[in-house]
Amino acid sequence: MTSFADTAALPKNYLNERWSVRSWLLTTDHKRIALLYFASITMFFFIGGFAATLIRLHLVVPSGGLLQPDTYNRMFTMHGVVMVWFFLIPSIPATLGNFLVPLMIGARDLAFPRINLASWYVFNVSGAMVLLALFMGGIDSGWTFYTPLSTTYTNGYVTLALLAVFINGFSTLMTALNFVVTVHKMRAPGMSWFRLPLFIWALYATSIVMLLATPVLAMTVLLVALERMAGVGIFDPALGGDPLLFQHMFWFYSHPAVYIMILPAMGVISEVIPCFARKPVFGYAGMTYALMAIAVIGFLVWGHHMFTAGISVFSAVVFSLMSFLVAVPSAIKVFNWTATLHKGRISFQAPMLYALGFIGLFTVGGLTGLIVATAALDIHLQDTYFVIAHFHYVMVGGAVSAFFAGLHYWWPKITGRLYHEIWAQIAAGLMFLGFNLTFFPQFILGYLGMPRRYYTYAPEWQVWNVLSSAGASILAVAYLMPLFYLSWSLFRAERAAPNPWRATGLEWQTTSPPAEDNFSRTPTVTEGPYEYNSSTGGCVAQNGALYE
Amino acid sequence: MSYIIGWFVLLLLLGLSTLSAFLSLGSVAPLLQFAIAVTQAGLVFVLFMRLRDAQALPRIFAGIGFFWLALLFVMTAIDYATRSGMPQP
Amino acid sequence: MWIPLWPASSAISGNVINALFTAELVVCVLILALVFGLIWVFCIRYRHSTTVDRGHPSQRSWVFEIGWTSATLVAFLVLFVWGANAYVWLYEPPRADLELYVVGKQWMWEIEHPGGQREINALHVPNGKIVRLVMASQDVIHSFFIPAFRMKHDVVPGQLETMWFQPTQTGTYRLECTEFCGTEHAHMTGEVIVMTPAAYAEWLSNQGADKTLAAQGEQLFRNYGCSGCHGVNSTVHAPSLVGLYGSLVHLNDGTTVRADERYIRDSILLPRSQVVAGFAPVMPSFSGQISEADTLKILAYIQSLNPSGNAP
Amino acid sequence: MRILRPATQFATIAQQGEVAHLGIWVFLATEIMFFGALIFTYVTYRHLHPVDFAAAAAHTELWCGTVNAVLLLTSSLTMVLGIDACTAGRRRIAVRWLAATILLGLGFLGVKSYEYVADYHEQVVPALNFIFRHGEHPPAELFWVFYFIATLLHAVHMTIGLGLVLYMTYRVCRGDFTRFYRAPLEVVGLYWSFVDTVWIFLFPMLYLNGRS
Repeated sequence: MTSFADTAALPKNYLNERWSVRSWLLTTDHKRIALLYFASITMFFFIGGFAATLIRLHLVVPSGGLLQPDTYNRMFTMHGVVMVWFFLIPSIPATLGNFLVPLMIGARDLAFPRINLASWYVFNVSGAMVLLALFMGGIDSGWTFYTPLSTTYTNGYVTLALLAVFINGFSTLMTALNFVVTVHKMRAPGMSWFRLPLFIWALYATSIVMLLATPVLAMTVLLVALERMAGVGIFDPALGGDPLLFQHMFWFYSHPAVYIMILPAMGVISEVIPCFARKPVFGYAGMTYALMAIAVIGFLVWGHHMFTAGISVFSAVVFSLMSFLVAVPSAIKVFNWTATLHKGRISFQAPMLYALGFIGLFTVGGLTGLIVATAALDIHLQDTYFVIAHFHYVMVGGAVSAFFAGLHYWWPKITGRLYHEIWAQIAAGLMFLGFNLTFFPQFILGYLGMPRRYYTYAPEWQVWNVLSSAGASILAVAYLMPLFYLSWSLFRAERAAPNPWRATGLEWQTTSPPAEDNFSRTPTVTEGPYEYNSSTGGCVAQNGALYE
Repeated sequence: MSYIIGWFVLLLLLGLSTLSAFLSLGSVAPLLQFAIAVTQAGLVFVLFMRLRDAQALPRIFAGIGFFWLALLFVMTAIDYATRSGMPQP
Repeated sequence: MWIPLWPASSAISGNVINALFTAELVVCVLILALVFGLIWVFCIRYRHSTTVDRGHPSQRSWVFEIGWTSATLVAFLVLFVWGANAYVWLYEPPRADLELYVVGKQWMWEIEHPGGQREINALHVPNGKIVRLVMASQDVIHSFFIPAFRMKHDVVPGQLETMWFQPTQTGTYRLECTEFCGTEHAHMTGEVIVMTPAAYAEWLSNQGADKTLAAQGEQLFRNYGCSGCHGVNSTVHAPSLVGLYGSLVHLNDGTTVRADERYIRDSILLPRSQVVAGFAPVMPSFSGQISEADTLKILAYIQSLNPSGNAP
Repeated sequence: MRILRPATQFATIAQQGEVAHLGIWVFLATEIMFFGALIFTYVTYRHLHPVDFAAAAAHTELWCGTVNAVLLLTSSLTMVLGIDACTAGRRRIAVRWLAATILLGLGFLGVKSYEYVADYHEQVVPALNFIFRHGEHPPAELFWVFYFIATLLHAVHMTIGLGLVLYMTYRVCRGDFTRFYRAPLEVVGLYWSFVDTVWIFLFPMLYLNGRS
């Protein structure tokens, strides 16, 4: 790949081309839409995080000193709804994905730029609805909206929240549709499927999952909303309806949703690790097969959320088997990342620290996933803090760590500025520590039998809860830090060269930040995505300051 | 011309399906009607929606939805078909 | 200060789960140690400033990949088989020594003993006996969880659920609802008191119950008008209920079902969904007209009509 | 004739057409899942309550459903004939076929409205005036809930489709499409035929049960 590097005088780029508010709100540039999405999901991340902080503060004492029971229930519901649909699902795809998909495949934009913009507006409409529900008094059905609690027995603004989730689905679908068509039809000359960066593969697999799962969720929440609004009993046992049918439909979406969160994260890690180890990713083809296998088998495992719910013993065994099978490709990915480090030339800037943290936390999350996938053990662990800890290790330790890894890795490309390395490393370390302190005690609490969604608990469990809350306060500080040092870097930091990490990949061959139409001429691709060489020097540098 | 023939076959199948509802076929009737519906839908997809002359990609995406829908049906049917709450003697 | 790390196990199911959990924990720790160990070693040995030999990184990645794919697959399948076996054993109830009825409602557990004794948020059981619970919910989904027994089952409105356990140690254990069921979900807790059989018998006799559950059910059977058609002297063409419980029933769509608690309950509430072969679907629906507690009592009565006197 | 230029993100007009084509098929895959999920709930409940569903379905207006099926199948034909005429450059004929499509679609909605009024008088509308007939059990209401959700969602799709066909007719009149580029028209045609397919599946589910 050739490099056309010189950017001495700051040329026109997507940020400084136009300045008006209108040029942002009506933009069809995928890069600007990515930034708009950044703003939206950052807000939702801190709203959801605020609810989590209140929950952990409340649980410092067994009797629950801080919140009323009703308020507590509304807080964990809000935490779940906001974090799942308004942060985690769009997090990496709608921000980093939006920004990078055209850049990485050498296209000028996504296939449907206006649909992409519409996606952001739809997302914000649904977000506003959820916030409205929050401010009018909240929702207390749990983010899972289990019937008949959600349809008949709660008083919160469940209908509004359901409709918000319904509308939110459209924004997901529009993003996914764009990615699928763009990856299929708009790759630069020479960019064959097996020259695609793994991040693109991951987003492609994610988009497929989004496209096929989200409509089922849309129909499910629509049925629940109708049942609640019109009083017609769709899942009401009195009319012969079956609450378990709701659970089947809900988890047909919501389990693959976990893969919507973690597959893009795997993609980010597959970019960061080769770059900072200066080695091609180990087993590239295997990594792509593993991604697609996770996307497909991930649809066959949803029943493991229902092992104790009254599904047939036989089907539980089938779902358990599938759940074990889906763990195999995940294990392959962990081993391949580890093998990539072998004989590398590893440096430990912030993105790499986040990536290594991801491997560790995701491995713990994945292995405890095996424990809860074991049908017999799930009888004991279902709906306890063990499950909470497990999925936070995957979603927060995994997906959020990867989000920060990607954010720091591509920050120079996105903003044209370098972030402050020392602060970033401190934040990465604090996040890792705080995370483990928060969630590891919850594994123990879970096996002890502490159920989730309890605002009060047995006094003998206090030690672990206090540890967990202490960890949460560290975590809160660690999450606030990037807000400050990254914002600061926007105005004060050194300008970034086009390729500060000396990374491969098309996105590094254009200017930082990229021009409005990405490339001055359409690039031609002649080699695979990770042509690093660890034996001939070429260590990672930041703005020319070589680490040697 | 093939469109007209296709349309004629579609109407014929519709009539057949409607007729089957009035015969005492028992539990065969819904299956027969479903088979007819699948045939009709296939005709519409292949003929009117031009999957016949389409490239591979649209064909794959036309099939993918039905395939995933089958996953939803089959995996749930496994549950409903084998539920029982009683110790087997 | 005493810090709890590992909960006591006081039932056979608890021991089964403990063994399986320990085994999986060991496997997990081994894999973790492998991955973390390799990462540490690589990160230190191949950090950017060292000058170790980096030549000839292995090209034959697929050999390794197939290796660890099959290794994990085999390990996972072993765990799966063990877990699935245990699950089937835990969730297929054996012949019970004692059957109790549980109704969950916002926000309490109501437990009925066969002799008519009734308790709220407490469950007295004799030690060493196989206890089977037949559970129903009056409103939303609850989940009946006894951590010390490692046993749990959701209680879904609209269907009867069953679960069983065999305590091995006398004592008092926590009872919890683990499926979020509304505002006071956290207070839907109680105690399981495992007593020696003698103490249990004494406890039962001190509860002052005047009528057994089946007798109460018989009363309701008349009050709701069931006996008009299903009674012994009825002239209406309705299936006889004597000996029904546990038998095989042929339905008019050609299938056969076992007349378990769930079937009998469904037939009371939505009788047309499963019609007995040879009978017209004329029974009215009792859906929404009869409480779960009453349904369970009628169920107890119908069970008592078995000549042999117990479940198959 | 206007000169066609691809949108900025595309290299050629052919690529733009292919992208539109793939886009609509991907979208239709999501629609299959959306309606499929509804049909899935229906099938499950019908399996659980066969007698009640059959009894309730016997009260639907069979002739309405059948006439509508004929109208829709025919409209799929006229749509595709319109696209073919447009491809051949016969603009006036294309507009006529598209107009026929719109009329058939309106006919469908007309029959459907008539049917809804009849349903209202029969007192089978859940949440409005539903009453159980003699001997009917609760799952009967479940059937009618599905009947209304499915037909209303389908009608919403029909209405959107009618708007799109109308807009396409206008664009054909304006001369937007040529032998080389008529992707929007084809996209709308695919959508229209898909909505037709949905009815093909709804028809036996809602109208043909419980007739024998």
